[in-house]
Amino acid sequence: MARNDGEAGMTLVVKTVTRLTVGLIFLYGIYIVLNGHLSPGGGFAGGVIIALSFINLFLAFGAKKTFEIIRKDAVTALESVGAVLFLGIALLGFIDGGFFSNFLPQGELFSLVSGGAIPLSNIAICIKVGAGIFGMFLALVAFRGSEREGK
Amino acid sequence: MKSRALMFLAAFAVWCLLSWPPTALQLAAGAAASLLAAAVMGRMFITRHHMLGHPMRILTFIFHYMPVFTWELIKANFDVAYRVLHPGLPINPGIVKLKTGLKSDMGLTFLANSITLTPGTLTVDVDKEQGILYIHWIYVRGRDIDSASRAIGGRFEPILRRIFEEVVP
Amino acid sequence: MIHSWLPYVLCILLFCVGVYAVLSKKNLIRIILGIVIADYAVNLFLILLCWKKGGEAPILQPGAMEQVMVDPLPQALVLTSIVIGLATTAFLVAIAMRLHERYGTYDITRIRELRG
Amino acid sequence: MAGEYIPLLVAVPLAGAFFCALAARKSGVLADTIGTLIVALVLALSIYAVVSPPSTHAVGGWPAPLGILLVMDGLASLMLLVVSLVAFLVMIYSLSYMNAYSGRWQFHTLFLLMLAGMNGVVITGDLFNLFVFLEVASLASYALVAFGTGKHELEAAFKYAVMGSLGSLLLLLGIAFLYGYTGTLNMAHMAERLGELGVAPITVAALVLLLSGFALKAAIVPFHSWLPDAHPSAPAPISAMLSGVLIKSLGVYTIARLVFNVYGASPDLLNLLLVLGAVSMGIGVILALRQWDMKRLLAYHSVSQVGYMILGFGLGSPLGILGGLFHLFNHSIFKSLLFLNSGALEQATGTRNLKEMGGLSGRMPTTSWTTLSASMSISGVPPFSGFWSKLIIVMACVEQGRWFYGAWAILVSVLTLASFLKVTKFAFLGKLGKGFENVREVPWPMRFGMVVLALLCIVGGLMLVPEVKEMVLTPAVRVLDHGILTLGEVVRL
Repeated sequence: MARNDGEAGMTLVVKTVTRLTVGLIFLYGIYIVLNGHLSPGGGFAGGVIIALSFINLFLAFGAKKTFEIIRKDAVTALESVGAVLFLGIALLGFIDGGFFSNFLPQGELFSLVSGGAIPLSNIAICIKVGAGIFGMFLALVAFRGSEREGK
Repeated sequence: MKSRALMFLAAFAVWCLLSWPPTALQLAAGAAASLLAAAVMGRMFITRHHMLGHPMRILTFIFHYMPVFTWELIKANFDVAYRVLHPGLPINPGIVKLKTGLKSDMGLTFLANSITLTPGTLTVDVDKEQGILYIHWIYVRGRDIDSASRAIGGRFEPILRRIFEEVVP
Repeated sequence: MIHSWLPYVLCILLFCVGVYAVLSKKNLIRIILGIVIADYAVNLFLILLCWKKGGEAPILQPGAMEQVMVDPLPQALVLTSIVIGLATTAFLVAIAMRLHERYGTYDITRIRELRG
Repeated sequence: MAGEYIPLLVAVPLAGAFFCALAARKSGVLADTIGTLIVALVLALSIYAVVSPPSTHAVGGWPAPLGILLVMDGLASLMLLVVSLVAFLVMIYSLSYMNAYSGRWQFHTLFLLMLAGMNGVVITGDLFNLFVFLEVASLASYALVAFGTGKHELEAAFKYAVMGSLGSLLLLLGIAFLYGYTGTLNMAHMAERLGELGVAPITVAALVLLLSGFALKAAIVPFHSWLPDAHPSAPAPISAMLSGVLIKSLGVYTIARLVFNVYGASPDLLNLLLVLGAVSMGIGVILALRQWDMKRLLAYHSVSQVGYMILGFGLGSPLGILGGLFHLFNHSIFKSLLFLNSGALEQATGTRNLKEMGGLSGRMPTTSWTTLSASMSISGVPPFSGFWSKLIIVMACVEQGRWFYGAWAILVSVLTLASFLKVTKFAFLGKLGKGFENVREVPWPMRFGMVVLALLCIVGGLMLVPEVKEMVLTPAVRVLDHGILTLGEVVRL
């Protein structure tokens, strides 16, 4: 139920709970990404969680407050940055034999810094996916908004 | 700024719980991640941080509110289970208004969520200006707003007032 | 044994339900839902493929290296296919919304202008 | 390994796409520059691929059945040449054509993504990887069909996207069947395992699923209904890419790979292809005859001409495969040229309806003679390129004693000629249409693309000169004619 008490967003309860939890959701996304090579999860899952934290913010507080935190063109730019980073990591593999070769030292199993280039790829994927999904949400929602104004 | 610092502490604590037992690397990564989370999302984590400076309020929350809430939860569970299992299905659902004296966002949210979490009652909407909660009740006992307020929120409200309100009447 | 085949057959049945919805429904949103159902049927099928008796989730844990694991490859495939499905669904929804804006309806029989 | 350049064929257009999205938001000129440079680079890489010996590249250093193997054999390099040649000329054409649309960087991003997807489909040796690239190319093409965001574009894009996703799901299910049966995704390894394990109901089911999926992508007749809506609705350069190369690299190429290199060409399978091809040829051309919308007419001809390729493959003999592949090459050239011509006509006159045009040959001489050469080529008039490929297909039919199919191919060719005589007569000859007194020839980038393609149509027959044929066509024919490729053979390339 979206009631407008003079300001955008949802009711008080949703806003207060969002305020308390959204940062922790964001943090959990980062956790999933950074531990992606050790436990279930990874760049995609973490990116989705991070995108969901922003979507949560958007739904609870409306567009204006969300864009104070992250601008709309920054979202689309970040998506491309993530893709370019990922591709760059793949191409850097050429210094060690070929496309997507793991060019960094593998490290010790079950340590946070291990797996060579895989955590880096995870971070790149996370940026790409997070920005992509939030951008997709914005595209769909912003379109609905323009439709309503048009009528 | 204080809100961001608190966010950082909370985030770091959560990180430590997630990666238990923490290694040095995990802690370093956690600090970086918490910083990022605090920088991005920390601005509105807590609006009235001076409230955390009163240890009585926190103690009241843990040692008074939590037991009361747990007891109400158990009672309401049995009540709803009885209504469901009873062959006559003694329900009388309806939406009632609840008048509250709470003014702060946190207080209202905790009241609304406490009411929602106890089975049988569900907060539908909150009107902050007039201090009114709209509640769906499985067995509406009376049409009178004061009795409804007492029956549903009576146990929580005084405690929450002592925890969250700036000036305790 | 007939019952070990049952999950696979049900999966194919679910796929057929999705395809049926795509081919017979007249509402754009229902067509999209049909595609989603078929998509998830295929994903489910891939996940069923990697099942192994007594297999555990293919995650290396410190200390428990020697265990029977299910085949991890289809899980990676499913993740990819979910991403693709997500992109397709988002695209279809966006197009459906724009069509609704132009025509004021989700009914495909009233949208059809291209013929012949 | 010699094949270190292979992944670049995918990586370069992908990087270009994201750089376009990142850097060229504000400036259309920058987007144009990046797009053109990237496509030129891809063209150079694919020419390098044609002249250098076949090779493979194991992604990430993982050896073949475990990791993804990129395979650059004769067939892949031929397809790459076709794709990037057409893409380059279309890109130059679009530099001025796309001025009518807003969102330059979006166009270039999607175009390069589609190119990356098509290149990926062609070079990968892994069945699931093929599916992923196929989806990349398909999704980009759905979005490109909807690029104009008009009523018809959106409707066509929806139809196309629904049919395309359905095709992809069939493919994925087929791939899952095959993976469950053989336990591998590498196509060469899969062919080996299929040979060892023999035919089972599940392989037949997988074949049916995969064939219908690829046939949906290639718009072979029972699955063709989306194409005449989707291809005309896109902007003209995109129609040229879709009809010219997309349906071939996603549909025809994959069918050929599947039938010849994975399953091995059994007589039943080849007969099925023959029937599918013949039916596509016939129905496509008959539906094209009654069209007055120029782009729809061309789209139906795509259905018909894809039938020729499938017919050539279905003959299964080296000559038939040569004919099919050569026709694939020629069709990419003349069909994209025809779509570019229709775009030029549409931009100059504002209509696609042939009845409203007329007498434009004086006004638009370049468009007129390029259209004529492409029409002659598609109808199989000597000495244009289409004649030679059709001749080879008919000869292959005769060689095998399949007189009916040979005669059918000639008949369809005559009907095609009739249909294109209609185009020439109504669009270019006769009295000048009303309101076209001020029509002028299109700008030079558009003319450049059309003229180069027209020259390729005219001299296309030179592909059959032994030296060129040995370089380009023969290795591709050898790959398909070889039958099942085992993993050892692929790795040893």
